[in-house]
Amino acid sequence: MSQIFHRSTNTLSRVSIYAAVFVLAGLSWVLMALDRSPYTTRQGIVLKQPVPFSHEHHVAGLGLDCRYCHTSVETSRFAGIPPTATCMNCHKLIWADSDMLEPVRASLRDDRPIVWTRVNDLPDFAYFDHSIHVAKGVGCVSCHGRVDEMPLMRQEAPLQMEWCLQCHRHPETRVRPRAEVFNPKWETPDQASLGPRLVREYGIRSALDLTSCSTCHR
Amino acid sequence: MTRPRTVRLYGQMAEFASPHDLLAAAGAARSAGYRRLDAFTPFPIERLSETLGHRPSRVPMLVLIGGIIGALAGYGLQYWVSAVAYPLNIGGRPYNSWPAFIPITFELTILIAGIFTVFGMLVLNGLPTPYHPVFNVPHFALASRDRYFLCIESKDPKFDPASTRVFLEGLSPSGVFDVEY
Amino acid sequence: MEQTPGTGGPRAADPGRPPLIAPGYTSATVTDKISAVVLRGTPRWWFAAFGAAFLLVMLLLGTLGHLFLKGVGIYGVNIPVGWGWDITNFVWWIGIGHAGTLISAILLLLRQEWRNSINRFAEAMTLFAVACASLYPVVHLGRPWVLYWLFPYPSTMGVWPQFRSPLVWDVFAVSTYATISLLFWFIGLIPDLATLRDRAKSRFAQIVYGMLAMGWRGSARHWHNYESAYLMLAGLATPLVVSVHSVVSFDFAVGIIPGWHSTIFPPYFVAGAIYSGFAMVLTLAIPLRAIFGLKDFITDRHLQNMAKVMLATGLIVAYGYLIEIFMAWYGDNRFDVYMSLNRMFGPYAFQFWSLIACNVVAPQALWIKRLRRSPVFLFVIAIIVNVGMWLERYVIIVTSLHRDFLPSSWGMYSGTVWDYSTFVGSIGLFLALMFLFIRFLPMISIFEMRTILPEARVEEARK
Amino acid sequence: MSHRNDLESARERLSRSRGREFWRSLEELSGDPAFQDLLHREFPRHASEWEEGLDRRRFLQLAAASLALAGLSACTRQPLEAIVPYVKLPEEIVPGRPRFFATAATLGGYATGLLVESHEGRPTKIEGNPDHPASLGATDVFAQALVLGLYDPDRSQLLLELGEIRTWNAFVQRLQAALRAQQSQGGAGIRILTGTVTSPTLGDQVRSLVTRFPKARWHQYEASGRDNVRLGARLAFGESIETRYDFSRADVVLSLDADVLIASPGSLRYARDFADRRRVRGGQARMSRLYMIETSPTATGTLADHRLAIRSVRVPRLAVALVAELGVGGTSGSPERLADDEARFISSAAADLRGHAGRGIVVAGDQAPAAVHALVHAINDRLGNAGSTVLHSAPVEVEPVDQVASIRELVEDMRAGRVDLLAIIGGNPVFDAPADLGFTEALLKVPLRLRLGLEEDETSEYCHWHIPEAHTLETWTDARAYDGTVTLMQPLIEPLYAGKSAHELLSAFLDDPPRTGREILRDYWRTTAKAADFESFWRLSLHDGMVPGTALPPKAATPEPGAAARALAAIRQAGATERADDDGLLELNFRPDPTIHDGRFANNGWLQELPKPLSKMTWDNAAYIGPAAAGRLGIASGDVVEIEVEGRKVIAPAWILPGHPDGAATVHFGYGRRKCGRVGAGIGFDAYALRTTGALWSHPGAAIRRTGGRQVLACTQEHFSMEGRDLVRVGTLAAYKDDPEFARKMGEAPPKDSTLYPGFKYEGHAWGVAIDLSACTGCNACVVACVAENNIPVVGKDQVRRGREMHWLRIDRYYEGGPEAADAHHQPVMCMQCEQAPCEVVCPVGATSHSSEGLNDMVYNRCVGTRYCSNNCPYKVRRFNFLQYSDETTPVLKLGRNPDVTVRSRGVMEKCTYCVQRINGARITAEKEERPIKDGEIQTACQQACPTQAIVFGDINDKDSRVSRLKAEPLNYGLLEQLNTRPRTTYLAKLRNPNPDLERG
Repeated sequence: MSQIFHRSTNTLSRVSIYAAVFVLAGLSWVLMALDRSPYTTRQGIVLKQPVPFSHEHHVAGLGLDCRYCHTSVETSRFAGIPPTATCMNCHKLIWADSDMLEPVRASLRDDRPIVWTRVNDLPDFAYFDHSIHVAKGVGCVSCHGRVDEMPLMRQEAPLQMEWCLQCHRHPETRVRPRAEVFNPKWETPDQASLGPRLVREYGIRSALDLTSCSTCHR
Repeated sequence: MTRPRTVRLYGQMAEFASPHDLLAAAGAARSAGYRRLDAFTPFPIERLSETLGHRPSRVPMLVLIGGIIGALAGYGLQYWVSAVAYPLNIGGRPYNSWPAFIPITFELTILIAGIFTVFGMLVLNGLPTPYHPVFNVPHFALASRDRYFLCIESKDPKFDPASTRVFLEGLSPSGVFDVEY
Repeated sequence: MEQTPGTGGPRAADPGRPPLIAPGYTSATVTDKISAVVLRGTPRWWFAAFGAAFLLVMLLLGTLGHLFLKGVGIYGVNIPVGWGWDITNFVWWIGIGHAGTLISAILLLLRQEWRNSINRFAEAMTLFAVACASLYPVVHLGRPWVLYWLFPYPSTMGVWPQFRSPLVWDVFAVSTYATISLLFWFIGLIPDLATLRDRAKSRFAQIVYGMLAMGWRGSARHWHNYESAYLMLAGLATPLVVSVHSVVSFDFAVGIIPGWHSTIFPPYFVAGAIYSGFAMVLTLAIPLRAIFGLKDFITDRHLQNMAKVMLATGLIVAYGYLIEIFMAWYGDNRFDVYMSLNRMFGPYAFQFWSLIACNVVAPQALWIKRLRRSPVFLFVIAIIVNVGMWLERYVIIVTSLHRDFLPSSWGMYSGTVWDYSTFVGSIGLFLALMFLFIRFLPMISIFEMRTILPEARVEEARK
Repeated sequence: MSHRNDLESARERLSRSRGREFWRSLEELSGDPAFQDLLHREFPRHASEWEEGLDRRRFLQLAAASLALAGLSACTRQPLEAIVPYVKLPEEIVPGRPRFFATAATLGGYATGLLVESHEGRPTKIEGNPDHPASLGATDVFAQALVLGLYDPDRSQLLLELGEIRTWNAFVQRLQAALRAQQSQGGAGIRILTGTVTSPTLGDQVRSLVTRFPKARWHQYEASGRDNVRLGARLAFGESIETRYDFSRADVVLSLDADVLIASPGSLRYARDFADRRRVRGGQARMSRLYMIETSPTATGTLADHRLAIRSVRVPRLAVALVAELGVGGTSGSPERLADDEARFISSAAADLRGHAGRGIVVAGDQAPAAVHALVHAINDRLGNAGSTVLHSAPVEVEPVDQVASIRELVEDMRAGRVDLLAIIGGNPVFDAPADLGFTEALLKVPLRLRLGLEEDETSEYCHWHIPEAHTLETWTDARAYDGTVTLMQPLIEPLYAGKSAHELLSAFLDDPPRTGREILRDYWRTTAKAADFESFWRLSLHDGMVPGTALPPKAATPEPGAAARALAAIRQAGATERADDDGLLELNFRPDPTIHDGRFANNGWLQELPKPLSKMTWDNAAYIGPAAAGRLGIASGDVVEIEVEGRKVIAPAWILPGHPDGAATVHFGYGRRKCGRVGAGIGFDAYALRTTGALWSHPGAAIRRTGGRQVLACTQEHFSMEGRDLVRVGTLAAYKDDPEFARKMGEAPPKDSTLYPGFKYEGHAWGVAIDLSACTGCNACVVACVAENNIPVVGKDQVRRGREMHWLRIDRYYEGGPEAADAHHQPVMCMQCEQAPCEVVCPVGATSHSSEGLNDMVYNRCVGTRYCSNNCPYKVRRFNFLQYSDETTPVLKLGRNPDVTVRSRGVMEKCTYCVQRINGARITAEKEERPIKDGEIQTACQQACPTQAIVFGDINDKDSRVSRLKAEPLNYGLLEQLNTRPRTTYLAKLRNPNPDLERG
């Protein structure tokens, strides 16, 4: 009998078996990472919008309160996107001739809404209610990030369920005084004692309640 | 196949026509003081391994280790998922519904133990080894048919190409071959 | 190890019985004869047979395409009968898949040497049957593309499988079973692959078989570890094979539906699985040994032994049927009594009585020695038992569901043409895999056949 | 192709604005030419009728659907979505929060007050107006299904002249030209045909029309009309009198073939009052008693304590016997020959009525002859019921007429060529006019035929002009309820297809330029209401859904002397021509269909798929016969029969209905629509083809023959026996008094502590439901309410036939007793929210699990579709999307969906979760207001719709909640509680109050 294989095949075959194990493990890791990557979540990605609206300028620069535009954030599940008329309250006087704002003026003129691209987009089967989160002391920045530092709006959080669960399991790590909900700059050195106190004070439900499926899905 | 000839031998090999002859030869080689011995047969032959002085197999130990890992991983996974990671009230059953966790614990025990068995066997046998010096012996193809081979490796302290060959030929084999690297 | 049962432990043939291998064979002739089936050219009929099976596989693929486009509603399932042909076929195939491991493992541990000539293709049959079976849990899903949710992996949702569900047990049991069976089959093949490597003439075959043999050289050290591993694996596979069909039976027994919720299910399902598995082995072995002239290796004694196993397991199954009815009456549970009566006299009475005829009545003929010795008769009985075991699962699933607790929600079930085509297609898949197997791999374990040859009786010789 | 491009762009625009953030104003959307275009050109799918075979279009749809589904899975990217704000935010709208508006729905002219839920301008759900006397918060099936009618993609969308598209202005010009021609002859050629009118404004407009054209005529015709009621009142009182009933004061009720609790004006209120009078609570054991004499089994009949099933020809006879028994006014003559059971029934009922004089009600059905009504008036007067439980008032209708005479006159005029211009407003006379009139043929003689209709139907086909009618929810109008209360009905949405109301059409006759509906209504009420401050009157009336003080005051009305005698004479005369019983013919009864009424709802998938209350049949009508007659004729359910009446023949499937009297059959009219939308066209058979002016409700001699054919009928419940299981527990009031715990003893409930596992504790709220089986009428309102609230798809007849209907809430119907005298029981069954739910344990992915408040949550987006949960559900309340049932391609249907509930796609299981969206909504509101949720604050959709308040939802941890108090009743039991599933939904056993005298017999 003569040799069928070259002697290098010994090493090759063993290495390839080990490699297969590592490749499989690596592939699973890549899949998991991809699933959580900004490619999937659009986290941190600036989407194209009809008007390059700057939250940084309006919030940090001009000091507008969130609720000036997002009027229904305290009363409705939906925070509200300002109608064109709200924009034009100021922009009929300021930057009234800017090319950048032409879509806004056109909207009012033609009575056609501005079609924005949604930035923070939950799937349709997840029922999120802004008003209750605001009422329970969840700050805007807890989910939306420092919009006052965003020249162009982007999604701050991954918005995946495991992310939501972090807070629903441990609300005390995120809650803030109601007065500070709309303050993007608020910080406390003492969340550890403040959190549990606010959870009690605001009657925030237990993790068992907050992780029941029908809390968000129906 | 045209390969540069090497000077060193892997060992020397004697071919026998029956398992009885092989067993006898193996016993003789062992008595003669040879320690680096191996035999090649078309089917497993009882006592051959002991005759050659091989150690008992370590496969059973690997199976035990695999089984313990499987059982712990199986129950641990279920406990962690159901009682720690995301405890849910499923039909009023407790989070740690241990009777319901037995089947999977059992299956994982078997699975991991089985995988350890097979891969442990392969590793202990040094497989895969597609290239091996013994294949250089043309007659060796019959080791998977009806011929029985005894090989004394050159690593054996007693090995000497001339005297070993003489020793092997004295066992009345049907042939003795040099096994080249 | 002092005593190594099974493969390595050749023992005297019982003088009172016919031999397990025809006289006159040697290690060389056994090797040449079995490997010749693989290494010789492809017979013309093989192309025809494989082609036919392949067409059925295409039918299966077409059906699955239609299924994925339209939804599981193309099948006959409804409310209340949420499972129908799909799960019936699943359990049927899984049951068939029990013979291989049983023969390989349990008979090995019980030192039944007659297994050596049938274990290889029985194991292959197991694998292919499990492959066909595992098709059904996928296709019966409403959303098969999220099948992976049944496996534990760290999802972005933070949710996991629900481990109290028998379906998750199924996932683990069936995938463990498939893995262990595959490993068992593969390590059984390694020495034979080496034989083929050494016998093959073409370079291509040498390389392929050579790579698969992984450099097996039949060294004493190899055999030593190998036998140990084989035995260990047999020891692991034996409880596994019992657990798998027990777990499958939990799909029903854990349910609260009358006709499902029964503690007798695990043993009765395991017996049924062995029953149907042996029926399928016979169904395959009888034609195969005729076609390939292997009657010297798969002798009439093999067939008789299998017939006896069938008779025994058939009786256990019959006991199961009986005890179900008895418990319904003895337990005096209104729902169970109705269920039993409904099975016997309700709209599915025909299926029920057919199943009794196939599974209980027909095999009683196996008490008769003359019939046991007739391969043709055994083949017919095996086919009948295959049909009967399919009907058994159908009756358990459909008759229990179609009339459960509230008469208001009672309904009827019947399969659709898509149910039929999936089933026929899966048989095609099974046959196609089987044809590939017998063409490219030794269908009888060569090295294990060598061990039962007279020349392997080392010990006797020494004495 | 440019139109293809338009379509694409419109579709794209729609798809961008889909989902919960779809809130661009609809008025704008509907005015968008591309949208109009899309609606006209693209013929969207409605009910998912699944044909075998796969064409390219379907293939692509499916491929798209499965891609969309793939989007639900976790590891796929979501597509980008647009978000479209308003240009100017309407002041009162808070985006994302629903608003409620009061309006009303009418059926046969009579109004029921409604509150309509609206999301960003889209009405999505109908609820009853709790303040409205005809509703008290409840609704019937037709009102619930209005939303689907509004968004029906098959509705008429174009103004057509002979099939050509025209503008409204062109129509007005053409009309006014025709009117100018009529001016000289005083409008002698003008005819207006409407249904029954109670709208004061419309009445005023018609009167104005007659003032302007003195010779013009107004005709009214309603296929399911109340001529006998009107004629009976006139026969008794000599004038038109409206009669209504006060069941809250009635101890004994005798119904002569009247489905009074389900299908009559005011029936919602009647059912509520009736049920209130029969609630046995806290040991207070008093119930009224209902005697029912009926022909075709009705839901009211299923509530009866005593039910007598007889042919309708016997009804007058029994009325006569009753009169004799009670000795009402000068009724003498030979006593009626009655069968034994009839005689016993009548004498017991009479004794009971006499014993509860002034606290009884005798009521006759719409189909009972006028003479019976007259006798009933005499009886109620004699017993002192009139003025106490039976209230008379001025008529609710604007002009009560004999409608059959009215339409006959119209046909005669048309045939004689006296009609130049006919405006058919609503109705569908070509389809539903009596067959012997030859309406269609006569219609063709009219030179100008105008038609205002919701759909392009059979009548439109024969008219020159078809004007799309605005839907009830798009219309400014008014209507009166059964007691006369006026509702100013306001639109919830601008007409989607530029439809016009009857007011606007009549305004085109009268005004130049025509006024809008709102102007017409305001102008009328400005003059009528005489309010000091009209604007506040207007706002208050709209807000409350009622015009204060418009209920008609009860007035004393005494039957004319001799009225009873005249009625008796009429009955005797009719009896003289009665046919012999033994000629092998059957009496054929005509009834409106219980779910699609007279055919007007034929294109409404919700109503088509709604099981008929007794037969549980969907998507079809049938010839119902009793078991005895069926046995004699050798007919089985599903056999195709030929029914012949006076040479007129129809082919119909037969259905055997327990409780149907021997010697009679019933057919329901409304089916067999030739021209309507895709849902209703061509299904069922047309019973109008047999219905003639002489036999509107019943024909004594119909031949029914088997043809040998079979027809597959889609029935949601095929077994009606309880198989001896303790599912519906029934007992008598006497048994209850004997042992209040009797119901509990009928079954076995395992003790709470017999478990290996420690149970979960529910410390906050623990939601539960109690269902009072005594109160359930089987009216189906809860079922449609559930469909509307929870976006439950319509699956079509074929899928129902395969056992795949999707209703989360079903009403099980069981029969007890013999085949002819069968007692029917209704049992609403929805998810029981078992604390030890068998379904949850078997789900491999945890798609169904318990919430901390004990709800059996179902997470659609987690479901992989094994159906194991359904298999393991002992109540079989889970529903599976075997195919893509939700229509995700028809844009207009998306508008009607509840944005708070996920629209399920194929391959997922779904079920009732006690309207968890409402629970969450109420909780969020309460938590924001930092207060606990009040008992009764959350109402499930089924509970809200229920006319008899049979369903009560609440917190069982709150000992004072209504549901806790009900569950503490001794009648409370759990369905299949022996399985130890610990259902959160429990039932109160059904109590009946039979007359001991009759019971003994």
